[in-house]
Amino acid sequence: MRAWLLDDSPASRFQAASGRAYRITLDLLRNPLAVTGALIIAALILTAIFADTIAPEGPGGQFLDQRLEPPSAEHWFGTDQLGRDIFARVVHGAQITLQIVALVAIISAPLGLVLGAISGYFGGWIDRGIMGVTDVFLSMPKLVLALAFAAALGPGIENAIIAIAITTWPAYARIARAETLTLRNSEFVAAARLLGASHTRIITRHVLPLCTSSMIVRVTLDMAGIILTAAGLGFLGLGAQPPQPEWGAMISGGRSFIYDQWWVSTFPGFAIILVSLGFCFLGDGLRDVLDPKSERKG
Amino acid sequence: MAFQDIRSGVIGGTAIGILRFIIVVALTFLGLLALTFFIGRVVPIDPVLSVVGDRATPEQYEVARVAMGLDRPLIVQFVSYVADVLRFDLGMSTSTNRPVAEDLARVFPATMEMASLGILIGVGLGVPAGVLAAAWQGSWVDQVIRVFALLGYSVPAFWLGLVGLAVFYAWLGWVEGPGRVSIYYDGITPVVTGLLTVDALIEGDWDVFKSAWSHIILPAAILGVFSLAYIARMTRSFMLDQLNQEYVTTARVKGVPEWRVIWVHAFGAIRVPLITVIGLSYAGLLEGSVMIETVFSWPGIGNYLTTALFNADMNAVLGATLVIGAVFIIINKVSDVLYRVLDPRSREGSR
Amino acid sequence: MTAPAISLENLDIAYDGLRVVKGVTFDVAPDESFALVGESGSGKSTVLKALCGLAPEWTGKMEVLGQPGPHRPDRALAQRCQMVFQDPYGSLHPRKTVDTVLSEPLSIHGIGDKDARVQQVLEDVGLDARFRFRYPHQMSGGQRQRVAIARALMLEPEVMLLDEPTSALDVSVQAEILNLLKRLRAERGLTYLMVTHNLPVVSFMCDRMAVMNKGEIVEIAPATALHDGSFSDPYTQKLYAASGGNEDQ
Amino acid sequence: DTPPDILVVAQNIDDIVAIDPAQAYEFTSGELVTNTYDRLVQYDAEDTTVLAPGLAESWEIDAEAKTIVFTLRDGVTFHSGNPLRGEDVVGSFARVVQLNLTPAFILTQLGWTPENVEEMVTAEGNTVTVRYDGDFSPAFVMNVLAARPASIVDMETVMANEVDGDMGNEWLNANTAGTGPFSLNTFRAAELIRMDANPDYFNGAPAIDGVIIRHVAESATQQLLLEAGDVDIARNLTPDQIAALDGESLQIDTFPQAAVHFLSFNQNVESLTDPAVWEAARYLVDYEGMTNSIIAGQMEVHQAFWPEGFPGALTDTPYSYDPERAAQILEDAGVELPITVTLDVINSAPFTDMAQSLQASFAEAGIEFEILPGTGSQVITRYRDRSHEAMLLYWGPDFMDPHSNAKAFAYNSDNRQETYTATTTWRNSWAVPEELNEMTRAALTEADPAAREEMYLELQRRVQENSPIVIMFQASYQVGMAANVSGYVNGATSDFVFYRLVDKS
Amino acid sequence: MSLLSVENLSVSFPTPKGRVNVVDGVSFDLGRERLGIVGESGSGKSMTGRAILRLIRRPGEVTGKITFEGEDLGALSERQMRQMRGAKISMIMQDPRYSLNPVMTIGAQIAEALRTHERLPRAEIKARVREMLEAVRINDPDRVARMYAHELSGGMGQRVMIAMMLIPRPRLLIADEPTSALDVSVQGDVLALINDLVGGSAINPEGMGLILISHDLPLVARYCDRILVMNSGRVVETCAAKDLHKATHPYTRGLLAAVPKMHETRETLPVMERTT
Ligand SMILES: Nc1ncnc2c1ncn2[C@@H]1O[C@H](COP(=O)(O)OP(=O)(O)OP(=O)(O)O)[C@@H](O)[C@H]1O
Ligand SMILES: Nc1ncnc2c1ncn2[C@@H]1O[C@H](COP(=O)(O)OP(=O)(O)OP(=O)(O)O)[C@@H](O)[C@H]1O
Ligand SMILES: [Mg+2]
Ligand SMILES: [Mg+2]
Repeated sequence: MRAWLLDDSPASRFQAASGRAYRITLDLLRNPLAVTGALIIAALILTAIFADTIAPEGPGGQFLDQRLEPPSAEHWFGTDQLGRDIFARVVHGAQITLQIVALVAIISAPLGLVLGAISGYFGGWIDRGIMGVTDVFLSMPKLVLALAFAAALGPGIENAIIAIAITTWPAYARIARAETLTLRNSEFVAAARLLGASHTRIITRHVLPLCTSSMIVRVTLDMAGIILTAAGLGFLGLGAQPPQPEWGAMISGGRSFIYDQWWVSTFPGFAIILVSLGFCFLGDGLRDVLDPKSERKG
Repeated sequence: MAFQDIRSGVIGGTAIGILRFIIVVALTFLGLLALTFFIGRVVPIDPVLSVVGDRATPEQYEVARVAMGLDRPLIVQFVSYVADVLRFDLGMSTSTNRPVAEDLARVFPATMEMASLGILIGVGLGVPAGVLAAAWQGSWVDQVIRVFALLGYSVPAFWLGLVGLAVFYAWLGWVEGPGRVSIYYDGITPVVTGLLTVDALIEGDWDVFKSAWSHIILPAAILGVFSLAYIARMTRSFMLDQLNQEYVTTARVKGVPEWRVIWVHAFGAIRVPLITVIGLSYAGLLEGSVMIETVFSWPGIGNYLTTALFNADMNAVLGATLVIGAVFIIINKVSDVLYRVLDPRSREGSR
Repeated sequence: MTAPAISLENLDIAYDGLRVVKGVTFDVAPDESFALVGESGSGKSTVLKALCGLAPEWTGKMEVLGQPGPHRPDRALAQRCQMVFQDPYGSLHPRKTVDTVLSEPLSIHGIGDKDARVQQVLEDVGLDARFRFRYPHQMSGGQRQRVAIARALMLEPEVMLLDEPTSALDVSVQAEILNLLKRLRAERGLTYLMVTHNLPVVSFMCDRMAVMNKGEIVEIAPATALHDGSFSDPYTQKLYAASGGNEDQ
Repeated sequence: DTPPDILVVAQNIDDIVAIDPAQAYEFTSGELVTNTYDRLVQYDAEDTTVLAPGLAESWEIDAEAKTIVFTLRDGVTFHSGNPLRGEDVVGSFARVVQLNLTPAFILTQLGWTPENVEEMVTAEGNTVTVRYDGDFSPAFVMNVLAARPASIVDMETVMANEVDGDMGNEWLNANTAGTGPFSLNTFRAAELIRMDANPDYFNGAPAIDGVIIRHVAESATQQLLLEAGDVDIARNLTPDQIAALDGESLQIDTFPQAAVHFLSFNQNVESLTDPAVWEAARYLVDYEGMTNSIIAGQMEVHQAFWPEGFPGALTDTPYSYDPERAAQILEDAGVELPITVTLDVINSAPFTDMAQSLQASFAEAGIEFEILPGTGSQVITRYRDRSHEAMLLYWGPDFMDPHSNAKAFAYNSDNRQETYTATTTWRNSWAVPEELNEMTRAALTEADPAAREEMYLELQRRVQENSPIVIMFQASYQVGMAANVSGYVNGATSDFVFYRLVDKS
Repeated sequence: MSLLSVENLSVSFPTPKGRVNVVDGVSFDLGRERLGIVGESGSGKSMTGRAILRLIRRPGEVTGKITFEGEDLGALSERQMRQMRGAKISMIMQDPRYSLNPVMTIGAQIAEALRTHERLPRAEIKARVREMLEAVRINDPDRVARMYAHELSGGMGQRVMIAMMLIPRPRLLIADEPTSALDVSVQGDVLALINDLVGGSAINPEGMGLILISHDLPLVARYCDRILVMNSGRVVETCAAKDLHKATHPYTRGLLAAVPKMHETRETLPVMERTT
């Protein structure tokens, strides 16, 4: 199997692709930070899937007579101001976090990627136009911008995420554009043009695939900020609605307890830190591995 | 030495280049204006209500609405908005009852002071950390710096602020608490620059300076941690790029000591892109100060912006947004220009 | 004499308004192998690029296989005229297998029977089937250049523009590629316009040569002139001398 | 530490929009006006439940002629040094009516208009004659004249600072021109209020030299400041922070408040119009659970619209948490379940927590709330628009007369969308039965205090039993103070916060 | 005593398939002479040159013994090695565009090479830099000293490189493909210049040893005394330059035959058997 994967002369497309994936995985595994990151993300996904098994009591159950209890054998992370088990809420919050991560990744990265690639590839007034827009977007305070879009879309976590995605794409467009600029004049693009490939084809088949790795890296690195912006929107009433156990909202909700009932905001805080670290580590590791520079040579 | 003849480099040289630059900046500003204006209209908070309160009669409401010009067609409102902004008239803040421009002139220096100190801390620690991490790539130093930098990415700001206050103010007593200066000294220093520490020094008032310093250092340090994370990461990756370059080997072949290879050769080449990074994170700190300012009761633009947001004070929100945006654009463009002026590679060659 | 495969008359080419090729005039006959030599920056590659539409700012007269020259890459022309680039490392997409690279021209032009054609062309350029699913980084420079040539051959063009196809390669690999190119020309009756700065290569590969200096053609001579160095232009003579021309006779 | 003779207060003051008494309409600005201005008659620091002489020494009421004649106190001066004159009273009232800003309605209900106000209020020497138009109980009129917009300003100074005919409005929003125990030294919105003691205050100079109110938005930060001794009073601590305060050097004071907290249902929403739903709702609030936990010390159970501690308040609390009973009521009435509606709530403590508690308890009977937290202005925008469904909010009387709340909770004579009225009834689209409207009007005119009280009790009972408004709690206010602070007075509304008796020794 | 003696030098790098020797047991001696190292790409020429200067960094590993003027380079501390680099042994890199610091003036870079090894007054350093630039036949040394790398043409850049490497007067110069990035017409000039300077000149009266690394056989034959042919990390043949055409090893012969001639008459060029 290993030999099949590492074969220098694969016999099929499938073998070639899996070989590449395998090599990337191997490289990742050699990178302790990346492994840590991947484990954290895996844990997040598993927690989200098995939330009901891990914490069967659910995130909502209120027991006003058991409020603000410190961590104990019964309540590992203590209870919050409504007597809800913080552990259960953190566990169920994983689902929301995963939703945020997935939606932002699905919306903003492709949007930024495509616009950035178009901008960089065509240059000229198209470039100036798109980059003008990104300049404007980038120069707005993120929260205000997200607030406006969330407001326009209506309250709710999904809309908040869409709003965040709308505010994040310009940064990705910048990256994609910078990357495209270096690719635009490359000989393989010239070769493709000579073969009669259309601009669409060149952008989608030749340019975009090479921008994705830096995009993946950047998106993973941004995750922490995205989770926190989502929390900030929730705080302004446009994000997750109570009683959703959204981690950022939980921290905000526990702010006034921080000195006397530290566990209320600390555990969701740790959860955010852990997951962000996981994404950052993975992103860092991916950058080392996916960097086309390191792949181009033998 | 390396930059001895900076002055000889000219941006684009010609008047056309400068004109083009101005047009680009102006268009960006116009876009920013349009976006802020759009935001003001789309937010589901009635700006009139924030002026008249919830118990006003319909007549009072209508009078205020007309007074605020909200009865006119959108496009007319936008045009007059742009015209006003060009005259530095950002309208009246409905929550402070003062011209927004005046408010901003008051709160902006406070944020600038904190952000500037923050960026100094961020640069002072982040750049060496990044350089060291790159020089010792893969070693434990590198790992520690990377993990620390990543932590800086992931910790919620207000959480760090509250914990910082509890530890350094309440528990250890190393710093003074929230606010800009002790109430004893509030308002006694004449405003020259608006930066309290600087003003106190100009005035030669040590007590005020000490109090102000003791107040600013903690929030600035926390801001610094955030910029540090970004700056250290970027420095590291820039340095790694350079250290793999052939000219670094050349320097080693000459027998140049390792510290010189790193700090003079490799670092010399990344100074210019670093300026952009630092500029961007400086602008980022202006924006990122929102949460920190709330925690530290810092009378800055972040605080102003949140208060305005909560009070549906749209003029103030737009004004603050505009100022932050303008700073962003300016920093962006200035670092572009610096890039071109400072980097010998982008200057017109003699070839 | 039949109509020339490539005909240039008073061709000027500019980049952003800056003229880098000035008044170039020459013809390449069908089946001929024509060399363009000159020092770096003299505009050799630019001429090739203009011929396939990659340098849109040109004036003058330009004809490829009887068609007027393009101002942008042209699908119809692509089937008749192809180019091979100098750098085998940069001219292949780093994330695509040989198979993908070679099938792409077929998909673009809607040509079927991909499998057989890819196999055939790999054989033609002397790569065995093991290479079909490799990525560029799994191949040597010479092998990559073969893939690049194979890609150009996929559409079965009549004219090949070769931009220093061997300058990034070792002597031994260069020999293989030169042999390959020579063989292909013989088999398929191709017309070559080849840029190089290596005069011995011209001597091996080409029938005629044009010497460029600073954007202008200073001399057009038969390749046999290399045997005795009978050049009229001083620049050409200098070039000849610098290439060790007078020594190894 | 704080300076010895200055009181330092940590408080969230970012609600202030205006500090001109003719415009001030927020909590914190109310406090500012109270401490810097006086009214003819006022509830004073010594006893906030008794209407005491203010700038008027004495008065005579002629209920028949609808006239009250006030005799002004001698020797009172404004902060500027100008003596108090009858013209200042006339000018101050006229100013409010003519500017016609939000709080103006409090005075204009006396029948004053911009045109007639200078005839309704006249001055002669040191007497001021106040006439009113309408069937009002004189007690009501006196309460109106003790309200915030009836503060007396130094007309000479104010008019000297007039710009563009604004009657000094802009200037008064940055300065004060009153007779009160303190004068404003500095006001920086959302940053700082600094007041200096007025040594010539007619009721005796304050014991301290001044008050500094620092804006501190985070309650956790307020807690730290108080514990570190850097402020003397922290005004916005949460119950849990209060509970955790270290008793040695700190003290906690609790002050009952006039605001009532309620849950209301917009009658535009079909599923919320059934009286069975209203009734069931009354059994679905976990009154005890909440007051013992999330709002302990901040609210008391109170189920009528007029707050306890004021004449005429209904103190019965007939409802308690009983989900089975609620379910039964809904079932008997054949209400289609589940009912799913949004619940608007202001996104700050303790409201979001209360909303979540309501969400949990209402769910037991099949009423599902989807909570929509928002900033205060966001919530009010929707409320005013009547675009909310259920609403969790509170109401504080505009002035201390039961009519202020009766009008808000038991009166709605015109329920059309275009005739906006700032009452809880209109804003919940509740077309109040004509009978209740009648009763409200009658109570307003009743001259006999005992009979009037009885009428208000009846009104409260009706609303308590059958209305889409579930009144749940009455607010109380907890303040954390340094042990050496005494004499801080915090009455039932923000208009009754007094610093003049504070002593720090 | 020879200037440099290399014994059993190996350089290895880790690969997914285990450690691979890219230089494999290379031994040779060098006097004050011009030695050419030729071989195909990847045959380990550059690695040999870098190993001599101890420039191979992790994860690469070097074994074997290198003696320079009787001193064992492997035994030197990093500090002593730095004093050796530049001052005693120098190396010219392939491509001046990448090998010169892009943000330092030419003058500063040359001066640095000198200053690293000798404490001299400013004025004298300036004079030496000027003198050196003149020696590499740069017309306007003062102006060039103020220029940046990107402002130079390839030929000028390579001259600057030579000046920079020769200014501390080393005893051994390693030139790693010094001309492959240059135009044919310039190549000759640069090589002639190196040749002159090595042979002893005003700049370096004692002359020095030269290792010229290239893949261009005819060129090496023209400029060197002795030639070392490398293939896959091993030395396959050593011969005097003038005897190159008499080389016996099939690999060397193969390389020679593969080079096209100016008056080419062969229909195909002979190619070598290769394994991949
Ligand atoms: N895309 C471009 N934009 C602007 N100028 C260009 C561009 N490409 C080439 N040039 C300039 O045009 C001139 C001719 O370039 P060209 O690449 O044709 O030279 P060449 O003869 O092929 O040289 P070489 O042997 O180095 O490949 C050069 O001066 C070069 O700097
Ligand atoms: N860091 C490294 N890791 C692994 N292998 C390496 C590394 N650096 C070089 N090599 C390998 O070492 C071998 C010898 O490289 P070297 O640079 O000495 O070749 P060369 O003879 O100089 O070739 P060229 O003519 O192309 O410069 C090559 O196969 C190369 O792939
Ligand atoms: Mg070229
Ligand atoms: Mg090499």
